[in-house]
Amino acid sequence: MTTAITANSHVASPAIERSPGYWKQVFSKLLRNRLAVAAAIVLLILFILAIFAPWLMPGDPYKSSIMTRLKPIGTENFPLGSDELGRDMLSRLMLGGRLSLFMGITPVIIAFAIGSAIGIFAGFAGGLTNSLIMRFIDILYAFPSVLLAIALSGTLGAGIGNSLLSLTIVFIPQIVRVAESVTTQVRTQEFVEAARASGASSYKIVTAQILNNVLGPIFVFATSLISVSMILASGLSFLGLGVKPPEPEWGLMLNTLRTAIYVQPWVAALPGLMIFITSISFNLLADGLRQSMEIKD
Amino acid sequence: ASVLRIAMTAADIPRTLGQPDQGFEGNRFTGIPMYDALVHWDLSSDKGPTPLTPGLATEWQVVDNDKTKWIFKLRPGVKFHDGSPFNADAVVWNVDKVLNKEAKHYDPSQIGVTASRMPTLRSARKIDDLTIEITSSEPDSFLPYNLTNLFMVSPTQWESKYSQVPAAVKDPLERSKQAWTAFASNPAGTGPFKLAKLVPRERLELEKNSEYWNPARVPKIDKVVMIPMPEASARTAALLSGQVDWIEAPSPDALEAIKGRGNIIYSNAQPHIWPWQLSFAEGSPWLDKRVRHAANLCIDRSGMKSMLGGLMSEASGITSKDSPWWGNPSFEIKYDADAGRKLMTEAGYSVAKPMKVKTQISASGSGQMQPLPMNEYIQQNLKECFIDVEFDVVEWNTLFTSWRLGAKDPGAHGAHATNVSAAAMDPFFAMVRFVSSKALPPVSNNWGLFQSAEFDEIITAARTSFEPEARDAELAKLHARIVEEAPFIFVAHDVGPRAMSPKVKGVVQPKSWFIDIATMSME
Amino acid sequence: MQYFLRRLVYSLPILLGVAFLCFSLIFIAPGDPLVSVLPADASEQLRQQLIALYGFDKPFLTQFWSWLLRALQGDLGTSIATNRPVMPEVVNAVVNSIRLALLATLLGFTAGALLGFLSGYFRNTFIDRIASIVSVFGVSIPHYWLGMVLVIVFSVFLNWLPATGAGDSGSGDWAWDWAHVKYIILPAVTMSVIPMGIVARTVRALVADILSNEFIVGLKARGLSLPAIFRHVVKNVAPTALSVMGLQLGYLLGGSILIETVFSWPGTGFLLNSAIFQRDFPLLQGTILILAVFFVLLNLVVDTMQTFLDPRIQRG
Amino acid sequence: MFDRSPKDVGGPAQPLLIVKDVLKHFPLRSPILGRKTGAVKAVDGVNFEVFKHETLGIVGESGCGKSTTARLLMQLIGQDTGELIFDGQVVGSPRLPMTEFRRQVQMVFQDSYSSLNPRMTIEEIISFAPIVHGVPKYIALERAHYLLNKVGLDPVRFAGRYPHELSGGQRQRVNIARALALRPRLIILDEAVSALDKSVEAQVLNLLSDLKKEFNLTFIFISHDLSVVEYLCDRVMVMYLGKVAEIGKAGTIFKHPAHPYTKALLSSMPSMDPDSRTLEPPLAGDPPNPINPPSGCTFHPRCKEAESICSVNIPLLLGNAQHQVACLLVNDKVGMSTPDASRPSMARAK
Amino acid sequence: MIDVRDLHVTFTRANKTIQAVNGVSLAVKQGEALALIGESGSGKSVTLRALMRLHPAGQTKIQGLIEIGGHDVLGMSEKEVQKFRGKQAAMIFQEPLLALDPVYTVGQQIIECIRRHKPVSKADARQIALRALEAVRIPSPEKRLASYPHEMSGGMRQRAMIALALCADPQVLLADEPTTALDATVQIQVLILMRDLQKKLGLSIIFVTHDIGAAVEIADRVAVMYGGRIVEEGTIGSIMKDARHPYTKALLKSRQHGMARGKPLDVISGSPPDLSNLPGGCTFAPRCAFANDQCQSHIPERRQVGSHHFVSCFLVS
Ligand SMILES: Nc1ncnc2c1ncn2[C@@H]1O[C@H](COP(=O)(O)OP(=O)(O)OP(=O)(O)O)[C@@H](O)[C@H]1O
Ligand SMILES: Nc1ncnc2c1ncn2[C@@H]1O[C@H](COP(=O)(O)OP(=O)(O)OP(=O)(O)O)[C@@H](O)[C@H]1O
Ligand SMILES: [Mg+2]
Ligand SMILES: [Mg+2]
Repeated sequence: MTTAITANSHVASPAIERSPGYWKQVFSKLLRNRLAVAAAIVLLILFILAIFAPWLMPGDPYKSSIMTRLKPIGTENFPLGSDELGRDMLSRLMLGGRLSLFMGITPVIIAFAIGSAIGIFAGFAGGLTNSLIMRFIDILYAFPSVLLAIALSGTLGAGIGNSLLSLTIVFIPQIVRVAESVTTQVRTQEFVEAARASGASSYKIVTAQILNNVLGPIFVFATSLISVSMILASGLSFLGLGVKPPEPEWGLMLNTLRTAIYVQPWVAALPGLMIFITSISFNLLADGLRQSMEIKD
Repeated sequence: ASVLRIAMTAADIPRTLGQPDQGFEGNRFTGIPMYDALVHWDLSSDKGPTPLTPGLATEWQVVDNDKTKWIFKLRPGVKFHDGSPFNADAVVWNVDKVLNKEAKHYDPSQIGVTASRMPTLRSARKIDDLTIEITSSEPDSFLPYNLTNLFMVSPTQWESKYSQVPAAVKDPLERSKQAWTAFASNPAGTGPFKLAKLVPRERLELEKNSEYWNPARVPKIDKVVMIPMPEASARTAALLSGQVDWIEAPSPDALEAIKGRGNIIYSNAQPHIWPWQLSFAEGSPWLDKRVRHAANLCIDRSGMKSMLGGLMSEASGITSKDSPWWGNPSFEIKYDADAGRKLMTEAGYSVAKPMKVKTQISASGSGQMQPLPMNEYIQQNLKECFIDVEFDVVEWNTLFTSWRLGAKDPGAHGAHATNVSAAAMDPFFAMVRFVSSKALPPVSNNWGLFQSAEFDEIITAARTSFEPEARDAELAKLHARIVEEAPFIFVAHDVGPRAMSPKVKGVVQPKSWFIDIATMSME
Repeated sequence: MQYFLRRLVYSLPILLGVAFLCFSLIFIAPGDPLVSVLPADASEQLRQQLIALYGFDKPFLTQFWSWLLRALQGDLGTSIATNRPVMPEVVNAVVNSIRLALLATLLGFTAGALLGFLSGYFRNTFIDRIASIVSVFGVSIPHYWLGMVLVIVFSVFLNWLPATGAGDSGSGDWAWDWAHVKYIILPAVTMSVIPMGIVARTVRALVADILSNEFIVGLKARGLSLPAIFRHVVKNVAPTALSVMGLQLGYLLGGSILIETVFSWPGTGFLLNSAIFQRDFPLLQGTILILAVFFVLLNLVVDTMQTFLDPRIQRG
Repeated sequence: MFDRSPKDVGGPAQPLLIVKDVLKHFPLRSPILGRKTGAVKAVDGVNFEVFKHETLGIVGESGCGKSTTARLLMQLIGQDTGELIFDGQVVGSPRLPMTEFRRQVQMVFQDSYSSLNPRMTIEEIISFAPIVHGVPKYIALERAHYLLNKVGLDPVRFAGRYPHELSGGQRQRVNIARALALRPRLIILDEAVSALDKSVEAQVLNLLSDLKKEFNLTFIFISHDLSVVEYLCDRVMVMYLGKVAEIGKAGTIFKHPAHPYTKALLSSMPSMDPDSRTLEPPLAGDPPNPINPPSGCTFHPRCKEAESICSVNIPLLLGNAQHQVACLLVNDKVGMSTPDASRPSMARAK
Repeated sequence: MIDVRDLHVTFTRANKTIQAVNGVSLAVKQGEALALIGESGSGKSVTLRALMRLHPAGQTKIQGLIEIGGHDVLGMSEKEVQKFRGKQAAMIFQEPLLALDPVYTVGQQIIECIRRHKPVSKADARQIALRALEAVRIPSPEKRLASYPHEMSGGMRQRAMIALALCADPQVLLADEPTTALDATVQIQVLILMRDLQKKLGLSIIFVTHDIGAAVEIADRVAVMYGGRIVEEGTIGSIMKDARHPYTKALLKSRQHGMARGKPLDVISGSPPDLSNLPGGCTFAPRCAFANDQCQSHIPERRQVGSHHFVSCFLVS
């Protein structure tokens, strides 16, 4: 280049004004969504209660006593009543939250990691590779999700590990599909062409240009799956395919309390209510996130 | 027309081809109503232990010089539902269906539920039209009890099904299988009820057999509908919403609500034991007798009883103390957790070093009472005595099947105990099959592989005593030893709770596992 | 129709894959598949005989192939637990399930579309809030729990509707009369909650999207009345909304196991439940296969319908 | 790094880029089994040269293959046949590997919005390419700020912003800055100003002229706005349905167009004089379908001067270095006499 | 035919008020074509839509007087407005693909519109639709009636759009950049078509455009908008030859005629006004090279500077 440039001529310029990043904006918009914030707070409380359950629990969630069977809500020492074996409901619900939340969230996280990797790869590769991957995914997708989850854990046998495995398998194709379609969409945008025109390798293009555009939508989709996952995981336990007794888990508690519904309908309804509250909170949060991500850009 | 609708605890209709599955609930609902055996239980009274009574055989006797042979006189003039006569040929045919592998109608799918209930039965031979000779593998005074479980189906009906199997099916095994399938949906027995309609998994409709041979048991109810409803809460809801007239095993928590609607709860002590059957396989922690005693001492049975709304009786052995087989054991089964913990400490366990065991249980099932809460309750109790229990929850049929396969079978999933509740009405079912070395799996239900020469001797003595008093004395000795050796955790006896609408009349709930629908009526 | 057939050909590999997966289930399952048939005193000879009968001695692919061939002829084998042929049972269950799922879908679709239209049309207003919250309820509620609650209220306390089953005399002679319909109401309402939520959300987004299109301004500029514009919106929304509904029908058909268990509805879910717990693999494979095939075909129909309804999709 | 400017290899007489027989057909596949059912003849055998330091304009109706040509020149898509010779070296040969070629040719896209990654700040966008090519990050950022300044955006205010916070004109400046970041010799501007308001367009055009002078650039300027092309370009190439219809000095093309299509195109420009409005449309109908183009001269169905031979023979692009035309009537009926629509035209510049 | 006085349009959105149109007055006679030009965001489309009350009622405030064909548009009830739209005044849009319902055929949409405004049978409506397509010179109109918008080319679609707008014989046609999205060769065809139709039907047209070239082809008069106000208005001839407002002059200069090769183009510095925070005086003052104090603080009155030539600028004498 003929024009000599003094390298420092512009570096000296004062601090560059920086716009808040995309995620910061999303976050601040999310904070203004009252429903989403409320849902987030509820979830936070649930998480705290669940994680610190061993220290926060008022009673022993495993200690049964015939004298205290099926006490109503508000009984002394049993703020939320007691279950069919006289165990403290509050403690069991708190401890049960651990497993329920764990079983609801873990499959989505694993499926998110695996599914978006596959989906982004397929979307970016395009062509035959894409076709092969997506046709295979179509096969898994041909099973309604609940059916697949139940069939898999039914076949593998009851247990937490098997439930997690089958739920993960159920969610992977769904996430792959979303990831693939977003990636395909982004891939055909001109800024990707521009990046290619600059001679960047595929790896560089994916990591630097595509990921930051596709992870958001995939993430939102995954968030909305958590609620499905919660309901499904509890459903598996409810059927006797998930957590085994006496471990407290909301779905399982709901199942074992089914017959108590004639004696203490409110107590028996509690585990279901907990599943409901958690899943609706996740849904509201996911909705809020989706809305917040619709930042006009 | 009067209709009686029953909600069963089974998940499916018990098989209708003669030898029902689904445990004794199968016998109760598709065995006894539709079929007759050579020997029957007398279910007409709710007082005292249920005795045997002649069924399709009018009398029987062991052959004096060869105690492995019995002569049975058959009831004349009995007809199957298809109109064909019941006779000695039919009995031989019915014995062959489960014992003669050469017979064309031999059905492997039925022997599983049959062989274990009559392990000594070997063959039947026709003497004349109304007399047969039955051979057992060894002298066995319990045989008449066992024969209550062999239901007679019509060979003619089966043959006609067989001939209708499409010619395209060549394989004889496959032809026989298809014939049995066809027979199951259109069977013929001699019982007080005939099958009217079968919707698999949904409902079984029986209609009355007005030509039944026993006038006392000619049904007064025109139609009986049986609906499988494994969920206790579903059964309760069905009764409360008037969908059925009778539910088996109502959930204890719902008893007040059920009674509150004017329904009646029937219960009566049953010859039944709800135990944990312990494994004596290599490596089982239960091999130590102190531990077995400790576990028996740690169960708070009265607490459990109140948990079940009173619908159980506390077990102090396999039989109750008023039974002729009680025998005054020296080890008393009661709740004494301190004594239990002491034994555990002696055996080397403590809070810090608990004993870990795995127990195979079911979530529901015929006679299983309320398996989940009861087992969780036991789990709690045992935890106090340094025993950590892990459950392997399997479906009832699976549990039942693996019960025959023994503790070492892969089907046991490595469990150290199994929780199959059992009818205990005859000596074989009550005791022998659990502790005899001849009953080791896969022959019968000595799941825990318990073996003792002493026990085998007592058993042989009992088996070969064809005089009732002498036999009972031997059996009492056996029972006392069983309690002392404690191959079980003895927990509860079922009281067979069932709830019925007040419209069902003439209900007699005997001290039995079974109940006679034929003598009931509907208002 | 030609399009449908061509798509059908395209789906064959997927169907093959589906069948393969269904068949493989038995091999990922731990334990002996014969466990529930082998009698306690089975001799080794009988065991061999049964193994040969079930074909478990042949190589995996051979087994799969002969299973597939028989399945294509409508023979899904015999249930291990009940010895009954699988096919009629599955067909019967599918019919029952379709009945329930169809009604639930219709209920859910009607309610969901209504809610969706309301909230899409009155976007960001009070009505939208309410309708959206109702639809979030729909997708968040554990339906098996809702089913239990409904049974308590309507069967046990009010005694209005039966709690379980599919008719006074079973599902075999189903008719759309009150004697039967009263059995289907509770399960259908419970089940309809899922498609209701999903349809409401889809329709809301669609309606809002359509309303923000410039052609709506165009329609207004042509002087069309509100109902006429509404008709345009409906026709634009319909292809997607109907395809969502079709997919939901498929999901409900296969995913109704929890609800069918709660209500003892003799459908596929109920069947699957017993198949799973009895480890009855022929039944399990057969049921899943039929459901998955049904789902694939339903997808096809939905796609075809959508291409038919939406002129923008090329029917090439 | 700043001084590693690509050297001029061939000298001033060597065209910077020679496009030889480049052809690109997009296959149309049936959605079912991916069978090929036809092809879009987007670029159907084009030949032209781009001289050093000139601005070559490419004009033509929508869908005539302008963008496809640009993407081919940029090697974003590979041609089916033909080759590119950049400063005397075959593109993709060992002497001019693809990465090196890409460094010397850059592109500015029409849609200023979708050509900027919405999740990256302006400085990240501009410094991306240099960093890819191994420039240390801080130097790349410095250079990005320098270039922002060059395109008239204050780096202090704009470097840290995101694309959606900029106006269309500003975004297009960023695009230009990004294209400059690798110090290319050739910049392809595909409708780079079409989406802008007239007043903003003027600003960007001025900027382009300045930058061209300052950085010794060569431009390929694609547009359908003839007046802008006339203002900016030294030479103009007219495309019709994937082929070159006419190419020559801007003055010649605008003052003495030879091809009937060029004439029609020029007279389609609004007159700008209320007293002499256009009375007759110079050209009837829409451009035909590139999937199934007309036989012979693809323009003949819309051509007012067409003769019978035009529907049979494919015209060759003929003429002198200053001016070439592909018209049978102009070139005394010299053409390919065996028209075969599926075969690439063998038209070739002399 | 069209009489607009002191039109103000204000949008309220998320606590922000956007004053998109600030006192526009316009008059268009029968058979006259007025071109509305100005840069992006100057309020052209908003003005046009306000004439038909097409803005969402909730977030929009329209003040002033709008009279079209003798009807007081702002005073009508919702029902009356619906009758009025399409019948009295019709509108065509920039991107016909977006402005036509994609799932109805062109024929269905035209027939629907005809039957909305005329009591005719379906078959008759079809005939009318056919004639309308013929009138806009669509080849094989019979076939086109059954086509969906996406099956037609851009030029064809815009013709169909015009046919649709004219199907109920309105007197007034409001066109919002109808040729911007078209190729030059097609644009000129459409412009000529519109001009012919206007002559034939005696339409009053307001033609919004960026492109002065297009305005020259079609308009009798030109109104130049800036920042929601009309800054200059006159016959096309007087504006082209004798523009007075600094903005109009700059606009024309940055245009083709001023483009001499090799010379830098004149540009208007600065950026368009922020409509949610308008300057106190002339909206163009911040970008105007000649602005004085008065320009910054007062809004210039509209003044006549020639026959049919009005300017709003303090600097024009
Ligand atoms: N990836 C592709 N696959 C299939 N067809 C394509 C592809 N890219 C372009 N085409 C087709 O090739 C033809 C030429 O397209 P191109 O974008 O080069 O035209 P253009 O001259 O740039 O038009 P415009 O002025 O509208 O931008 C068009 O018919 C287009 O539809
Ligand atoms: N519904 C609305 N709500 C809020 N602001 C609006 C709305 N419609 C238009 N505006 C704003 O009003 C201003 C004028 O817009 P208008 O569409 O009239 O401009 P225009 O002159 O037509 O521009 P263009 O040439 O780009 O079409 C713009 O700043 C726009 O953002
Ligand atoms: Mg292009
Ligand atoms: Mg506009």
